[in-house]
Amino acid sequence: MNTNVMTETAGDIVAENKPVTADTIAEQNADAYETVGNAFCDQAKMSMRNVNVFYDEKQAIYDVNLDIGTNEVVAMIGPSGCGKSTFLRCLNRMNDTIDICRVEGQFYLEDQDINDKKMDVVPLRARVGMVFQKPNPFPKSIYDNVAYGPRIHGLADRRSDLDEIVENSLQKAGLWAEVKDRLHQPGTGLSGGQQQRLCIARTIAVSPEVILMDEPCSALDPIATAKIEELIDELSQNYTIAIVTHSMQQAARVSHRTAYFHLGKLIEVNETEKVFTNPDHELTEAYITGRFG
Amino acid sequence: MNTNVMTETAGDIVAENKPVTADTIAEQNADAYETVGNAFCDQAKMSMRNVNVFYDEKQAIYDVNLDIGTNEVVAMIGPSGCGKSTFLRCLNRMNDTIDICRVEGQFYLEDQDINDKKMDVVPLRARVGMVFQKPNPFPKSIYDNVAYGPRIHGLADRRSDLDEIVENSLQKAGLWAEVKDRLHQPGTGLSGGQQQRLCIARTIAVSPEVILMDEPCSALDPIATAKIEELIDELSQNYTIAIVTHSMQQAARVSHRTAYFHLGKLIEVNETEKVFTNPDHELTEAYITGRFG
Amino acid sequence: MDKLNIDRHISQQYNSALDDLKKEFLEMGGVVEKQIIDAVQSVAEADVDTAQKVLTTEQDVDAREMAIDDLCTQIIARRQPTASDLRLVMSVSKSTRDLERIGDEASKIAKMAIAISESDDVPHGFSELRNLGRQVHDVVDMTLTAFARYDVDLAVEVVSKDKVIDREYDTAMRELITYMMEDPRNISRSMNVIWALRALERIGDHASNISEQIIYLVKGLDVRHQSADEMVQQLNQE
Amino acid sequence: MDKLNIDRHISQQYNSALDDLKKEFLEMGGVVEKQIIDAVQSVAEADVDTAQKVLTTEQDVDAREMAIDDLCTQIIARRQPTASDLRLVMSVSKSTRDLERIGDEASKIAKMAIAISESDDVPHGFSELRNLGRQVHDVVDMTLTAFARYDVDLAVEVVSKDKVIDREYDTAMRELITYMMEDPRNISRSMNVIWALRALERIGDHASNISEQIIYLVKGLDVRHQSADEMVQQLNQE
Amino acid sequence: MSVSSLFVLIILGVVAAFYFSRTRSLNLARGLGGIKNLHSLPVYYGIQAALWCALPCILLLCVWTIFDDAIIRSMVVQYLPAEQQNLPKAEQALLLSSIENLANGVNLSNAGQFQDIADRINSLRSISNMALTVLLFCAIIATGAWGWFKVKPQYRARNGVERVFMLSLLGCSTLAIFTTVGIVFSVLFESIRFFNIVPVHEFVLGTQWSPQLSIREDQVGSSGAFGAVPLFTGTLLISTIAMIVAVPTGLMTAIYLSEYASSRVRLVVKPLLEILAGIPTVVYGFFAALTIAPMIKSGLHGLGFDLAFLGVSFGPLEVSGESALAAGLVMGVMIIPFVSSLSDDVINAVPQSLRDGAYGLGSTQSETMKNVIFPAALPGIVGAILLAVSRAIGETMIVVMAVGTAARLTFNPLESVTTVTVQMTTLLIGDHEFDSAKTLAAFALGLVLFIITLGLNFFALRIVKKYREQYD
Amino acid sequence: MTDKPLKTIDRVNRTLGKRHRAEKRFRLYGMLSIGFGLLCVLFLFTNIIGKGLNGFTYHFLELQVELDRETLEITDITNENQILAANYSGVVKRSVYEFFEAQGRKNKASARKLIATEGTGYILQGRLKENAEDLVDTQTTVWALVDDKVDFYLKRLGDPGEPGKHEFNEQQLQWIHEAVEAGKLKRKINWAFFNAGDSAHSEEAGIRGAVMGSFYLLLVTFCLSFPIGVSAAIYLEEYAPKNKWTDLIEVNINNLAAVPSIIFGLLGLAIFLAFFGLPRSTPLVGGFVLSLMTLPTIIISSRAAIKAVPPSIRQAAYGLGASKMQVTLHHVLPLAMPGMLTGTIIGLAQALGESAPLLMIGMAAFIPEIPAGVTDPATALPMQIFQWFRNADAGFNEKASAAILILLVFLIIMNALAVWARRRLERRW
Ligand SMILES: Nc1ncnc2c1ncn2[C@@H]1O[C@H](COP(=O)(O)OP(=O)(O)OP(=O)(O)O)[C@@H](O)[C@H]1O
Ligand SMILES: Nc1ncnc2c1ncn2[C@@H]1O[C@H](COP(=O)(O)OP(=O)(O)OP(=O)(O)O)[C@@H](O)[C@H]1O
Ligand SMILES: [Mg+2]
Ligand SMILES: [Mg+2]
Ligand SMILES: O=P([O-])([O-])[O-]
Repeated sequence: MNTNVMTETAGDIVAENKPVTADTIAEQNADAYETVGNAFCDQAKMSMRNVNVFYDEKQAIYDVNLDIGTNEVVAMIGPSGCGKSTFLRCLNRMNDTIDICRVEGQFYLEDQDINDKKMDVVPLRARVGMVFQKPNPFPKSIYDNVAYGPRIHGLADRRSDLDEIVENSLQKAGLWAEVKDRLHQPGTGLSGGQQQRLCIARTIAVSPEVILMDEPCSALDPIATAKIEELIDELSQNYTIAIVTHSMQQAARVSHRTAYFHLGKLIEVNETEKVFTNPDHELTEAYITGRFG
Repeated sequence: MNTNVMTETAGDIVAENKPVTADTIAEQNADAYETVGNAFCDQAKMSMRNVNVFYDEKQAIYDVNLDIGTNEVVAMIGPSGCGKSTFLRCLNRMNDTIDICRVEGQFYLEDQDINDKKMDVVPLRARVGMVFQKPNPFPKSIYDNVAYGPRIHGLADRRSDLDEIVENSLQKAGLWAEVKDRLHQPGTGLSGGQQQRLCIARTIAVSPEVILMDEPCSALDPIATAKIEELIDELSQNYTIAIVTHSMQQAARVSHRTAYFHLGKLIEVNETEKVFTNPDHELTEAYITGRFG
Repeated sequence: MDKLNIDRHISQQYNSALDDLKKEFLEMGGVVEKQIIDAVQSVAEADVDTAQKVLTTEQDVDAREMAIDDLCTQIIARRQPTASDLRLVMSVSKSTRDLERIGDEASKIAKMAIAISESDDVPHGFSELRNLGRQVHDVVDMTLTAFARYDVDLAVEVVSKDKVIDREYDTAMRELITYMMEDPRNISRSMNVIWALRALERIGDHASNISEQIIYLVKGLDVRHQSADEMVQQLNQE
Repeated sequence: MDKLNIDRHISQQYNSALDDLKKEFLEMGGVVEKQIIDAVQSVAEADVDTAQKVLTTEQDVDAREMAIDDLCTQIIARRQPTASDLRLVMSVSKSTRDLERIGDEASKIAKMAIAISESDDVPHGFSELRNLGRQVHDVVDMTLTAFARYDVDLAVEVVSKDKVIDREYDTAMRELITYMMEDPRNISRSMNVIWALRALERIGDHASNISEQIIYLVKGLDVRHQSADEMVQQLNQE
Repeated sequence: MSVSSLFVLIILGVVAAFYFSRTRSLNLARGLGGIKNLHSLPVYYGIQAALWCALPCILLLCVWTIFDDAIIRSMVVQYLPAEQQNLPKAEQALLLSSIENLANGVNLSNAGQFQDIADRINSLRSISNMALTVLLFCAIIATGAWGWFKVKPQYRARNGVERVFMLSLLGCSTLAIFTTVGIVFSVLFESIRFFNIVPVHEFVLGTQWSPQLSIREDQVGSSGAFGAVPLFTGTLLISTIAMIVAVPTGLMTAIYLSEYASSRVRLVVKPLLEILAGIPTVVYGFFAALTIAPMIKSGLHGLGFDLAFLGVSFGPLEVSGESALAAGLVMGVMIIPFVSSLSDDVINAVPQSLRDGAYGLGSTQSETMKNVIFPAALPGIVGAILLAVSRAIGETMIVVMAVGTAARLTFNPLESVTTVTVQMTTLLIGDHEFDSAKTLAAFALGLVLFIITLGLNFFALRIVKKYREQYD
Repeated sequence: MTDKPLKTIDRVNRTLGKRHRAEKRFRLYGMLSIGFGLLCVLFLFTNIIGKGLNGFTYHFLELQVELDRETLEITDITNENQILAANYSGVVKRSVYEFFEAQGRKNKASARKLIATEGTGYILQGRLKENAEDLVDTQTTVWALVDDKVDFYLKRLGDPGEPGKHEFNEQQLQWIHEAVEAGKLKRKINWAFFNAGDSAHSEEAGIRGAVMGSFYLLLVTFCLSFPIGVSAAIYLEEYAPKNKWTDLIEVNINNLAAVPSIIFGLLGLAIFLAFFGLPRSTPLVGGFVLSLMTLPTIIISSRAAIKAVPPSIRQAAYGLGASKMQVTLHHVLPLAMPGMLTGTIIGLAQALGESAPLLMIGMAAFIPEIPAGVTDPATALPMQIFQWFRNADAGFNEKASAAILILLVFLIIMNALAVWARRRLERRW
């Protein structure tokens, strides 16, 4: 329902005076379209080409092409239900866990097509880690939370190696100082913001190359959010990050490039400064200035 | 834990170079303090005096004094756990449902002290309605959701009166156009934003004088949020509104006055413009500019 | 037609805040424009009353400037504007300063008018002054129209017209200097005319500045410190 | 000590963005200050090279102005600043225009220096020029210091000093006009000195504007269009 | 070796395979610079090898032990004297088992003359055992070694282990289907045979139930009436009484506990009531028969007497010692916690936000309950009640103990009735001919009962689903 | 609207009294219901305990018994067969006659009837089996079991109507009361009840066989149903694709949970006994049947427990690159374990009290031996209760009550176990 309303206004903006009906929208959807701005990179860490995603019969993503550069933070924004999460979850095959979800297209992580059916998702997910909307520490100690990934992937042969990995990861997640005296207390006893940083530490512990984040701050208060954003900024020194967020302000704050999705289409990708001061596409403009609906 | 961190920095800001320890904070807490700015109104709809709230032994609100003017929107902001919700829930005695909660102080709704033990909460809550964080429509039809309040309170003598109340309330909540053709479909089938507007319509239907809102947009996406904010603005023509929000931007957008809570104390109340351009208290400034933690 | 869709926000309050901002700005523009007309007229007709009126209006203009700036700050604090909204706020915040300066310059002219009126005879350069005054007023008018309509072409035209004004100012200046050299007794009076001319020239510059802001507002391009040709070129590239 | 706690945000990026903004602004101030010194020197010593240098620097200043404005817009778009942060951004955004104008005026002086240097003899009013130049430079320097330190008292002092400069300018002007009337052949050369003096006076005004912004930044009070006394009074009220 | 020691042998082999393969993978890892360079963690290589070893060996052991007796049997048949070889199959089997008993050292049926064959069986058995032992030994070593050799850095051990894991889980989950199939098959054939003797319509519509005790097969059907209607009315009567007791009490209890009672009260009362659900039905039956039924009897006698005394023209009420009322009441009490616990869960599952919503509008607690929570919880409650009903219908022991076997077509709760389950037990208990109509009738009753409860549960699930679709 | 429109709050106040009264009524109904439920519990328990405690005690008569060879008919003390077959009732009878100083056939018969001579004989037999050499030809004291009628009578002495009194003649009554007054006839705990198997005589019947039977039953049931149930639950929750097949399984399980237990008895009868030919009355078959019966309970509760594991935990593990099996074994299972265990224990408790299906597979047979393994014929506690209940002998009814107490103790222990397991495993993070 909401979507309908949005579509209407979106239509309004595109073809200003012409009243837009459901039909024309459907037409639009069927049409090929072109992403404006600058969806490609020279030094792409991940490249997605001609991505189409279906839930059963329903298409959720239409022909998306996007590169994510090395050590870049790409934010994905767009109205609710536009397919941001779906797209993000393609990047480490988390959509495999949804039976009815069918993913088409090429996803290159460096040179490897990860959407290959023969691809083993276990090592893939060790390379492309994910942080979720709600902080979800395992009901184990802080130490075990961080050590879990290295353990299942056999990253540490000795206990001391593991200790080191844990410490390093917590350091990088900016949590070490706060938890070093209580590593063996439960991770669920931390505050929301700390839990989310713990989840990030857990992800870092398997040394991923790319970190995906699906609305990582939506369950947090402003202060915890600010800390996570700060952390994302620090992480972007070493990791490639793709972040989905509902908060345009957050996208503006943390990302280098911003991708705007609309009804499953990638409408615009541009440098964040550009998107938030002078976007190329009317839909992007309408969304970020609050003119939808 | 988070609170500790915040407290530290907050302390820093108050007494700039002096290192602040937990002790001095505790001292501060014990001290009497004064709310800066402008906590009182000429035309107060509700007046709270010397409010102290305890959860068992733990004090959650310290000696708060505040007026809410007629047809005014007062926003309450502050770090997580500072007692915003607790305070708000005192205003229609929703804290009665929590066994361990003990509320002291005077709460005047016009001339009546609503914290009186003899006060009947049923008519009180008809006068002071509440909208919650997560949209919580009853599992009934849209019509029945809105008609529920009028029915239990016997506000409509005839079916046609009820119809009128329902239509009016939905109109005022800006939902009529979207639902008028499906009044008898379940309210739970609406989108999140529509559900929240339905909840507002449900509250309006009993013609309350004051509407309390506890983070009414935190479960919604930006577009739905914008609509609710717009609605709050329209409602403020006829209703007195107190809104708790985590989003400083939201407080800035919707409210006439903003109250800043910190560790159970009401630090500052001021015109919203003033709070967001030139607050009087350092803590307020630190919070709204993101300098905590 | 409102290309920037200022009235299309979900929030009516936001719409009306931006709308107010624009209206206030244009109103201030109107006041300032009137000041120019009055000032030029007061000089031309040695009309002390009109000049006095211009001087009193000055305070109104100052107050308006402060009000608009306050409005801009509030919109930024309360609405976190982005993209075109942000550009609108920023360019209004910049342009309001120009309008205020235009008002100042008009006051200066009015002051000259009072000074000149104290002597009896008509100094040289009055015709140039009147001529330039008309042109400058045109330019300011065009600027305000361009702003009201978000009309980039008109804004570019303002910038090129300002060059013409500058040239005319130079000519007038040279003539006046020649005249002063011819008749040194008149120097002090001529100086007044010079200051008035100078003020008119500055008004043209300010109008040009505002036009640059209009281009920024509509196109998102910062075209300051460029010639009109460069500007047109850059706009065409888009 | 940084009263505004610009470096206390949770976000390091935000800290550094605001810090950059301030640094860029002060740097630009430094460049402009140098321009003033050079310009005054070039006039005093008829030093064409220095004057030329001032003119070339002009482009740098323009670029800096645009860069700072861009930074302001970006901070607003990305960080949604409030309270002191917002005031910082807004006042920098306003003041950068003043700095740029100061640069412009300096260039004007430099142009005069070139024009004057083409004739051989030293026109009247040089000493006044040099004197005023020194004072104006002092004022600009004070302004930048006040900004760097968020020093309201210093800013108020700037405003009152500007009144002194205005008086001195008036005196110098009257003298020059007298001189022109005495020796009409020199009018055209004297006019150059007049423009230079005028430019110095404007620089003082701009410095005063910046100081007003500093007061706004630190205290949140809009003290524009007020006399220094009124200002002090209002500040004391707080 | 005995089967159990062979089994121990296999386990030892499996453990060894696990250990050595894991060690091998660890050694490989050391060579490659860390475990992370192996495809799977060492433990998976171990498990993979262990599975490789365990599955074939256990299969071998099972197949061998299942078939060796049959094979030996077929081998010894040829040593029987000619006349025994020509015996009918059944008699031959009997003979063979007595010979086997002889071989086991038990001479029950004087099969002494076949001592040599028994010896032969014993020797064949020891040969078979030897062979099995040797074979298994080889198999353990071979499969273990095979598993060990398969340990390579790139070998996808984890994937293999996970496949086996998944398949075994799948196997377990299909057991439910086999059970249902088993139930249907176990009652269906017997029922068909019964319906061959007693026509279906007679069974379903007949109002006389008096299964004749029949000893011999040729008597079947000659007498006795198999009209099941009284059984079903009896069942219905008792279940109705039970539900009348249980549903209101259970529901109100659940409501009070979840909405009104303080947490301390709930902490005490809930487990106390749940005790009622945990008590075995024999206990209830005992209670019903020895306490409640006499109480009702004396109580109502007294009542009847009193009424007569007051001049009302009632005779003393005729109360049977085994009344449907006693069983129904006790069954109702038994079912109370069934209804209350399930409803309590459902009511508690209604999100607090709905309550807050209602209170926020100024509802009283009972209004909140009646108008908001109850409708929201209704599907769950209906489900709970239907489950309780099917429990009541299927309940056996209470009725067996407290209600007679007199099949009476009545709705008077003070009379003795009988139920389907009671009849099933009485028909089957004791050692009757497996083929008599009486026994078969029990299966037919079982089939009908199964169909009824199936229908009821299907209905319950449908209701729950339908409402859930509407409200979730 | 009426001529004078009412303010909202006035309208609210108009009906307020009525609403508050309705509230009070509603609350009252709730309290009544709970009261009724608690009353039932109280009644049931006092009743059962009151009746059951009697079953644990019995009346014994202190007898001096002369164990002479002749009466015992033992010639060779070292011959075990002779000791086993000795005439113990003879010596007991003689002692009884002596004790009551009974003379004459009629009196002797009356005296004899007061004592369970055979039962007492078994006690003597037990003693001699251990140490024949020292005891033979000596006098020994034995607490002889009285006849169950005597026990019945004595236990109900105070009751109105003096139940059981009519069984005795004057002489017998006199003897009994004399013995009681002399402190020779005493009520003592009947240890035999705990140690013996079933018997045709109520005074000798014990619960041991049924307890062991139930134990083996539960063992088999647990070993089968727990792993299978948990596996099935894991498959259905974690692995199963949503298709017709899994829908079928699901519907099946839900249905099986509500199929009357007696039908499972039919299944056992037809499949395990008739088709597979497994031995009747054994805990093995009983365990099979009860496993099938408890499986749905276990599967459903395990599934609920698995469902209660927040999906976010799974997502987190998947996101780190854990495989499905790792996610299941490392995260889901440990978190669901308390729920699964409680479900299992509750299911087992049900199985423990279950009787109808066992009836069908012949576990109601009279089995005096104590089972030594899962393939020995056995009975189970509820079956024993049922049988004793059906026995017309009043002594057996008392035993049934006692057995019920034992069963309840078992159940309470198991439920406590469930609570304990839950507390123990459920880590409150
Ligand atoms: N598991 C699913 N089954 C069916 N449809 C789905 C599923 N998940 C998402 N969709 C549909 O796919 C579309 C895109 O969903 P997605 O979750 O990617 O949106 P989103 O942009 O992340 O929205 P949000 O901001 O609300 O998280 C939506 O229309 C949604 O209804
Ligand atoms: N039911 C409760 N029992 C005990 N303590 C409570 C309870 N509810 C709140 N508190 C405590 O009271 C304090 C204030 O809580 P409150 O919920 O009012 O904070 P808040 O400002 O609304 O925070 P948030 O922004 O996270 O909603 C907190 O320290 C909290 O721990
Ligand atoms: Mg999403
Ligand atoms: Mg809260
Ligand atoms: O204020 P200015 O006219 O000098 O720009």
